[in-house]
Amino acid sequence: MTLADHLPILPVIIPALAAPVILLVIRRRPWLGVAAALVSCLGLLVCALALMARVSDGSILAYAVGEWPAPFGIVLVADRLAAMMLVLTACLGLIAWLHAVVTGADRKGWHFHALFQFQLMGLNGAFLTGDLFNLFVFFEVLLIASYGLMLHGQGPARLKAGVQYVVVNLVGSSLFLIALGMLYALTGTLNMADMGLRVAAIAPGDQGLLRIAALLLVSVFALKAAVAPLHLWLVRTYAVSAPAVAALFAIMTKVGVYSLIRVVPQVFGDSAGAAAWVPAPYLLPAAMVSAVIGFAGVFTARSLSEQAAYAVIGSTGTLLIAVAGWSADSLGAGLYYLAHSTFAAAALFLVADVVARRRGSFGDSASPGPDFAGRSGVALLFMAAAIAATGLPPLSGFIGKLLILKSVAALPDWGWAWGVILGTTFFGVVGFARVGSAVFWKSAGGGGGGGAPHAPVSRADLAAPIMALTLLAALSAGAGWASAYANAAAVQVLDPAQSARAVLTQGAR
Amino acid sequence: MIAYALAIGFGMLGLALVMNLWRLFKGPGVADRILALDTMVINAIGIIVLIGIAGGSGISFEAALLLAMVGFVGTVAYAKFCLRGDIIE
Amino acid sequence: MMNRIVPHPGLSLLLVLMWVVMVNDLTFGTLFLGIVFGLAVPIFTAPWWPERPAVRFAPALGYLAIVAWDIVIANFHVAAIILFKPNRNLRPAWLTIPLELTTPEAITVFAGTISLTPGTVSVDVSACGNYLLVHALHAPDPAAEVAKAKQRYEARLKEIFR
Amino acid sequence: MSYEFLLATAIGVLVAGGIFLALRARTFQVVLGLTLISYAVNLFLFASGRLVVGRPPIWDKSVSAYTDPLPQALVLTAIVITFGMTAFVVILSLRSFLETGSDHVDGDKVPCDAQDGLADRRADDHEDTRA
Amino acid sequence: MAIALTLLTLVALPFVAALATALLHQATRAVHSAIAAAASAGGLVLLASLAGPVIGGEIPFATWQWVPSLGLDLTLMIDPLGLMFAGLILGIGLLVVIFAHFYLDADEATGRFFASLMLFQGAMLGIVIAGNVLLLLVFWEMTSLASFLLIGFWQHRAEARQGARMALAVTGGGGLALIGGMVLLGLVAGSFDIATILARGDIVRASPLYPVLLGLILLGCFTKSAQFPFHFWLPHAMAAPTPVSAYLHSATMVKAGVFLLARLWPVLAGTELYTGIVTSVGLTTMIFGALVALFRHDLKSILAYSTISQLGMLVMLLGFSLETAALAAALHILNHAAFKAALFMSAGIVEHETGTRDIRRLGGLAKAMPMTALIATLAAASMAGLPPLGGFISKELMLYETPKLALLGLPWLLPALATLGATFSVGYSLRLAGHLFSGRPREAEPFARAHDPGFGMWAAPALLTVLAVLLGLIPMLLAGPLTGAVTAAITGAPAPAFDLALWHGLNLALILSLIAVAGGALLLWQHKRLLAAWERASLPDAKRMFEASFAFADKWVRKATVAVHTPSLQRMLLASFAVIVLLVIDGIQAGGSFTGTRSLLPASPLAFIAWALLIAATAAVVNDSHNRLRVLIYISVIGLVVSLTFVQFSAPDLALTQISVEVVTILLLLLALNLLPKSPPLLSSAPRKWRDGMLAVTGGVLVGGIAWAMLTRDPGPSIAAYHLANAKSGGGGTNVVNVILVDFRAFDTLGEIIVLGIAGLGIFALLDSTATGAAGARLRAWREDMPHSPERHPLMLVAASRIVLPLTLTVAIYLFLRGHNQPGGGFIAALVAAIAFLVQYLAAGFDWSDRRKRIGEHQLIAWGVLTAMATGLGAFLFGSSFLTSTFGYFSLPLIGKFELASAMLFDTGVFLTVFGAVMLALAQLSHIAARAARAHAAQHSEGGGA
Amino acid sequence: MTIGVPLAELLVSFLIVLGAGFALIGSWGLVRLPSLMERLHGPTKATTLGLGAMLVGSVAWFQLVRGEWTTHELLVSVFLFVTAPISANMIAKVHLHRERQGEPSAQPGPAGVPAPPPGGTDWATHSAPQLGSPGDFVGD
Ligand code: NA
Ligand code: NA
Repeated sequence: MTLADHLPILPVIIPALAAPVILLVIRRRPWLGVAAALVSCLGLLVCALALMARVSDGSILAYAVGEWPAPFGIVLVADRLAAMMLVLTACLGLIAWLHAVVTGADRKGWHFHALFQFQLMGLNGAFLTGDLFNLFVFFEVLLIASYGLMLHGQGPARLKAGVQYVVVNLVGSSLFLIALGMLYALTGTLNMADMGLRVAAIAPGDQGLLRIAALLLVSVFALKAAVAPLHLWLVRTYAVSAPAVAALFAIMTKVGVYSLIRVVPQVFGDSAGAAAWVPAPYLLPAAMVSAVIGFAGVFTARSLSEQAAYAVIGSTGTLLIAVAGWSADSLGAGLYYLAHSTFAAAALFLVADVVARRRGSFGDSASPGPDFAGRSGVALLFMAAAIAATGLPPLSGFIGKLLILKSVAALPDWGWAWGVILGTTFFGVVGFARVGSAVFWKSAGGGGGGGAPHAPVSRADLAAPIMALTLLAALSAGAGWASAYANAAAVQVLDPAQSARAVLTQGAR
Repeated sequence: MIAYALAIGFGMLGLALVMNLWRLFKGPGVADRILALDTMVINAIGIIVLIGIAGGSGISFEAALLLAMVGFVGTVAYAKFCLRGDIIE
Repeated sequence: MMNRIVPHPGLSLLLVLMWVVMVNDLTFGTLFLGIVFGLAVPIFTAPWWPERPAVRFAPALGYLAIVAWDIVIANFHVAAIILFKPNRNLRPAWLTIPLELTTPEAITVFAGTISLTPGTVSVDVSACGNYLLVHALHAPDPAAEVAKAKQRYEARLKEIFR
Repeated sequence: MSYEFLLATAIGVLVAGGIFLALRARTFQVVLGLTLISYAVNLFLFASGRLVVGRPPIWDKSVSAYTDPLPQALVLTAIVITFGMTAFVVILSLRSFLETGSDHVDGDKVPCDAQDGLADRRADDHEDTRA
Repeated sequence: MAIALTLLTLVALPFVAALATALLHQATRAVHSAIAAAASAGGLVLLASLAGPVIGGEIPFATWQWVPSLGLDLTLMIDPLGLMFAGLILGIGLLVVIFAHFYLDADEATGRFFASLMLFQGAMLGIVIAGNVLLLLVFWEMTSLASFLLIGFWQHRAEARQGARMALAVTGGGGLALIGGMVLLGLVAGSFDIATILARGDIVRASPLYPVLLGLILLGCFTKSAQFPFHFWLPHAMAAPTPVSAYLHSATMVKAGVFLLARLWPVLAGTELYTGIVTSVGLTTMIFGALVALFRHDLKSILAYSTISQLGMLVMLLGFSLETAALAAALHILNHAAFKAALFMSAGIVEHETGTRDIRRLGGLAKAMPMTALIATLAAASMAGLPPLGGFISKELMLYETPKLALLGLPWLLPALATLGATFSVGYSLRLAGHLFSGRPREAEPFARAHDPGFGMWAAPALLTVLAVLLGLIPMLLAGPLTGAVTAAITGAPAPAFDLALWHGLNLALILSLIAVAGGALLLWQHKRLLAAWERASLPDAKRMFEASFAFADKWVRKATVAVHTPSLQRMLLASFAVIVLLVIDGIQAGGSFTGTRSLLPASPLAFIAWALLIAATAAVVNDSHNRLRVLIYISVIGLVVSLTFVQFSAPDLALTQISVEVVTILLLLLALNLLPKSPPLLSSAPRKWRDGMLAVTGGVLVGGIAWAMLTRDPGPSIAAYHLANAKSGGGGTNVVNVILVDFRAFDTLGEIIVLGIAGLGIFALLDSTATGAAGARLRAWREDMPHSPERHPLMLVAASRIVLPLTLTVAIYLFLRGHNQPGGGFIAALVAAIAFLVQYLAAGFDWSDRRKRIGEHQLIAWGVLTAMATGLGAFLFGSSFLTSTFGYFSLPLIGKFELASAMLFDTGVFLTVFGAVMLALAQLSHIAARAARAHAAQHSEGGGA
Repeated sequence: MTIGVPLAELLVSFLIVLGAGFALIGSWGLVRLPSLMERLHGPTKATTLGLGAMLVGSVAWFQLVRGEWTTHELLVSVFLFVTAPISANMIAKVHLHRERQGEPSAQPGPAGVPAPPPGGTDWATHSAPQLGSPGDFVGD
């Protein structure tokens, strides 16, 4: 095997090596730790892009860890969808990391860089694995790392929110295990592709159990994705996290969505009897409620970060409206929107931080504050981020929403879906306009009302949000390629037989 | 014959466990409860030993050994907590 | 030098023995590994046992035999008390044993022996370390109990820990 | 009465107790609830291999039947992970209490605070006494 | 290719200019306006190069793929309709730029202004030359955004911010409806290409979705074109600088709706539904706007309502679905653009020179500023529809069309109402011009300042007025070919024969026109009385209603959002548990059997006792959850029973793990408990307890039932058979569980130890900061809650711990080494080793014990992960995949045969990480308590000394 | 040494019943004895021999009945012998401490309250070990 053959596992290995190395060097030579983190982030990006290039022809790479044949060992599966998620993670990781370093957030507590690398490792592992229990393990890796990151820098708000975040996720993990136990008891396998084949043979007497297991598993993913009414944990958690961390967390809810997209067609597809397309009756209503709740939150939020947190819920809802169609078109639209909404949410959190850092005690609250240097520029960034988050042209959110609208038109409930998507966009427009005009316009000349003088802030912190927005612009300009890729990924995901062939033959090498 | 002995042994240990539980709930002092738990662990070790004999394998020996160690640590920790609050000073 | 390599010879011996017993077979390989760990582990843990109590092995073996015998006998004794003696006939008592032993290890072994043997439990040491508080389950004559403990165990321990 | 029945009911009772405690207002109770739930979950996962007596998955030439080893490996992993998570949540609760002066799950102040070992005294009070 | 490049350049120029002005925002006003003017002029030149062929019937067209899967292509095309609009956008845009250069102060943020203006121009241009529906939408929404920036340009003014937000809300919101309508249109027509769609009008109109898409599209058009009842944003958009108003409300923003109606005419028009809605909305708006304009006093407000009215007229004309009406509309678009832009600029001049826009304060300005008066009066006359101006011709055409449609079945109604609207128009136009320029000055101050501005400022409106005049004098020459071509483009059919002239003989239209003029004069004569009546009527204020409804929505949505999202863990968990329970109940309904067919194992009495122990202990935990020490003891009982369960059911490794994890957990909880408050718990209310209890019991019954169902079924074929068969031969170990952990599924284990390592690091990070801040203060104020024994290190415990450490470590080594073949392994060994050291900490204290260790826990974790990783990576060297294991049997003299497996190295990594993490967590936790105690002691002694 | 299987079984059976019997007696003592100090005697002693007998029974069973040479069970006893006195000591200390604090749940038993040691000092539980005394040997 050459190094290229190891490509599917490198996104896990690189951060898993970087983290302990950072741990060892960072006390003595902090710069070396930072350098190691940078090398890892860049390496991940290169690997992810290389992987994407490898799989963009439609091939599916199966990597049997330990050379144990599938389904007996653990197989990593790199297909278009996985590669896409890896690229997203790598880009987002680089941006969030850069912001943390530039703003000094990484020095507010212990082990930021190690936790960050472990977080990336968990994410990448979750996106790559073809094994359900291994997915659980990587969920836990990314969760525990996220606990650490979320609490990084601490303070009462984070600690309070942290307790809730951790406890809710512990309950989620318990559910995951119960579902796993049932699925193993019923199918005798843990490999997703294999399980997808075995569910077809489940006896009629076991159908109830199968459906329960499937529903439990799906609800775990829904909890991670913050789908209403399982979304209650998200707002406080994201709003209080360090902005760089919150930006990275933009991908965290997507892990839940990804798992749903990965597992449902593969395991609970047409042949799954009572568990066939198991989230079907619930996903669309829940997604619509999430979208409404999220953008209603955006509409009334009282601070930029709160707004960003609600936007995450809303965009996940929108995305799941597309996913709920389970057609190649709608899933493709959803995947494109997924990529978009990840960067859009990150951009919002980062811009909120840029604002907060300049307004002293006024923070990012939606109230008039002191004027600050470079306000127009920051306002422009905010506007761009808000445009992206609401889905207005010319940024990719608009294209994503058009794709979703077009694709869900085939659903029986398309009218509701359209109403929700367009209506929530309206909420978003109004909400962002109001907050933006309060923060950036009302302060102008109005003399912020006795805001404490604040030290000038280096403009270097604009880099990360600009990077995020640039990616959004690229996603818009390259929407043709991106949406074609997303569609191809969707087609591939919806063809579990192809994946099963690849995993169970190639992985069995 | 051993089967009968084992049945009697299991029965006695089971009864012992019930008595321990009674003391555990009854107290009255916290020392009584710690003592009851400590005794329960000892009886559990007995059960493991008998399971080993019954199953004809020494596979559960480590469990017994570990339980012996761990029961001690637990008892000491509980006691230290009652004495000092801070179990590691 | 020897102290550095074998900080606690008795401990090393115990560990070798323990290894062989634990691994449950007596081949040369086992013994070899046992000796390796019997030497290595005490070196590794030496910082946590800075004292170097000198122990004489020959008297120790005799002591172990006596204690083992006492434990067996006394267990029946205590069992009888638990089973047959009503609470009202029970004569529990506190014994204060003046200590001649001075090292903590020796005091501990003494107190441990008392706890392991029938009807007595070592409860506490005085703040200055020269008295041992013992509780006896049934001691109509406390002074006799004290004397018995001192001559049967403490005297021998003084020989062992010198 | 079968072992299966005993195990299933025990799991049910642990889950019920766990849910009830997890819904309480104080962090320690919630931690207890999670602990109960994780016992139940570990047993549940273990039960996915069904119950087998006296056939441990230690390979031997002379033995032909074993219990299913895979759930055991999964439970082992789950126990370890649960332990890490429990440790984290315990310390997080403690840390949150130390920071906010409240062990309410939402970090809200509770009136009984002052009676506790940790009095809710403000830092500047302390500075005064030292000066 | 040249055409494509031209089109692309045409649409790109304004955006480039916007970017340039934004980047050069620190340059001078002259630079900014020069860039903008150059872009507009350049665009005009390009457009002019295309004008001839377009009017001649060519349609320059270019397309690039953008998002093929969506059907969104970058298609640009210029037909006569687009040409006319593009000309207006660029031409009036150029004039507005020139005007703005003089209008704006040099110290204003002209960079931002022109950037926004150019952005707007580009978006507008995009709308009119887009050849793809979706592309049109992109530009459409961009105009809303750009106008938001323009209207809110004077950010410090509240009315500017409100006006901007309102415009965005209404036009942006309408735009969303339009998105829906247009996507639907594309889907129905089967293409998003405008040319294709236009050819498929029959299909669209026959579709059952036609009413829906029509409604949505009209919503978009009406909001953008300020049709009643969505008109209210427009007057408030007057908070913008006047050049912006001139631009937005003459030729661009509001005309976008009209443009789209015209653009989609062949597809949408002609049905009864269309005609009914569009005509009546247009008519209503026309009359309503004109009526309100009659009674406004603010110059720009009058113009705003007149715009509303004029747009109503255009919409009404398009609603007729008649080719001749389309012709009238096309001509009036030109006329309106000319006179309205001129009027806005004149208003700007008046405001600029007099400092006020209130016509009640102004009068007789003709003397002070004759040039402005001339320009404005002529433009107003055109607006009034007086001959010989352009407005007259288009109004005549409009009136001529009205009898062709019977409103409510009454053939006379439409002409009558249209005449009424025209009457009002005459009224407000005359009032505007007359009030401003004739008569006496009403107030001295504004008048005293007034004088004509420099040429630069009046040049633009003058040019427009000349245009308005010429459109009346030589309409056929100036606008004939264009209007004809535009009409053809609108209707998609050859234009009807027409003649544009002032005099068409005495016809109904002329009579109606005369009535309107006479009526207008009458209105003016009676204006005072009418105004009094109007003011008494106190019509509802749309803006206030809009704001009130927004405030209302905000208040309640906020309330609901806050109520739902109160950060309450109890609620989060309740929701989660409830959802799960409901889902499980759903799953149960899928059927199947409850109890399986597996033959069950009869339980021994001892098992029953253990079961009872567990249940009793669980009940005690729940019942006694406030008595923390007791609860831990009960938990220990549960752990004990669970361990015994594992022993009984052939899971020795699990038993070992459970036993050792249990004690470490208890130590951890005890450490934490010491610092947690021990006060009585908050008692839940009885209903709440019942609710939670019911949910808990339901959850318990369901999970227990599932467990039962699972346990009573026979397992099918499992992948574990492979593990059992290959553990020894392929993995080199006989403990199959361990081989699974370190070989078959080593990747899981790698993740698992990393979880533990991260937990350790996270805990360290959490606790490291406890000495400072609120936590530090609280710890410093810490006092014992119960009297403690003064003895810190009990003698016997310490002495025993010294021997327990080596003994236990040896056991750990043993468990580690045999793990591959017998119960044990790195994880269990690590826990045992950790317990060994924890006994030291327990007995001899943290400081004493910790001082003696030689390697930090952080390093242990790091080296552990690295060791495990290195084992996995080692396989790369042999060309194998990550974590591929190898093993071999070796023999040495004396020692005999032994096995070495790479999996054992991996297990070493497991050992190091787990040991490091456990020690890190516990040591760190004990440490803060020690610090707290020490701080407490220090404080105590100080207090005693004082 | 070869013993007939029935005799070996008899021995093993005896050891099992003896051990379990001692365990039961110890727990019975825990239930019936009047106060903690007396209860302490039951389990910590009876169970040591109880377990000892069962472990020896296990050794004997593997040795005599199955012919397998095992010793490792004895280690359990070694651990118990080292740790049981410490456990008892610590529990007794808890009782002593609570009793001194006047805790209602820790009443003095029939033997009353222990007298302080001669020499005007107190037991270590009530009074920290003096510097330089054996009780102070930990070092910090
Ligand atoms: Na401590
Ligand atoms: Na400590």
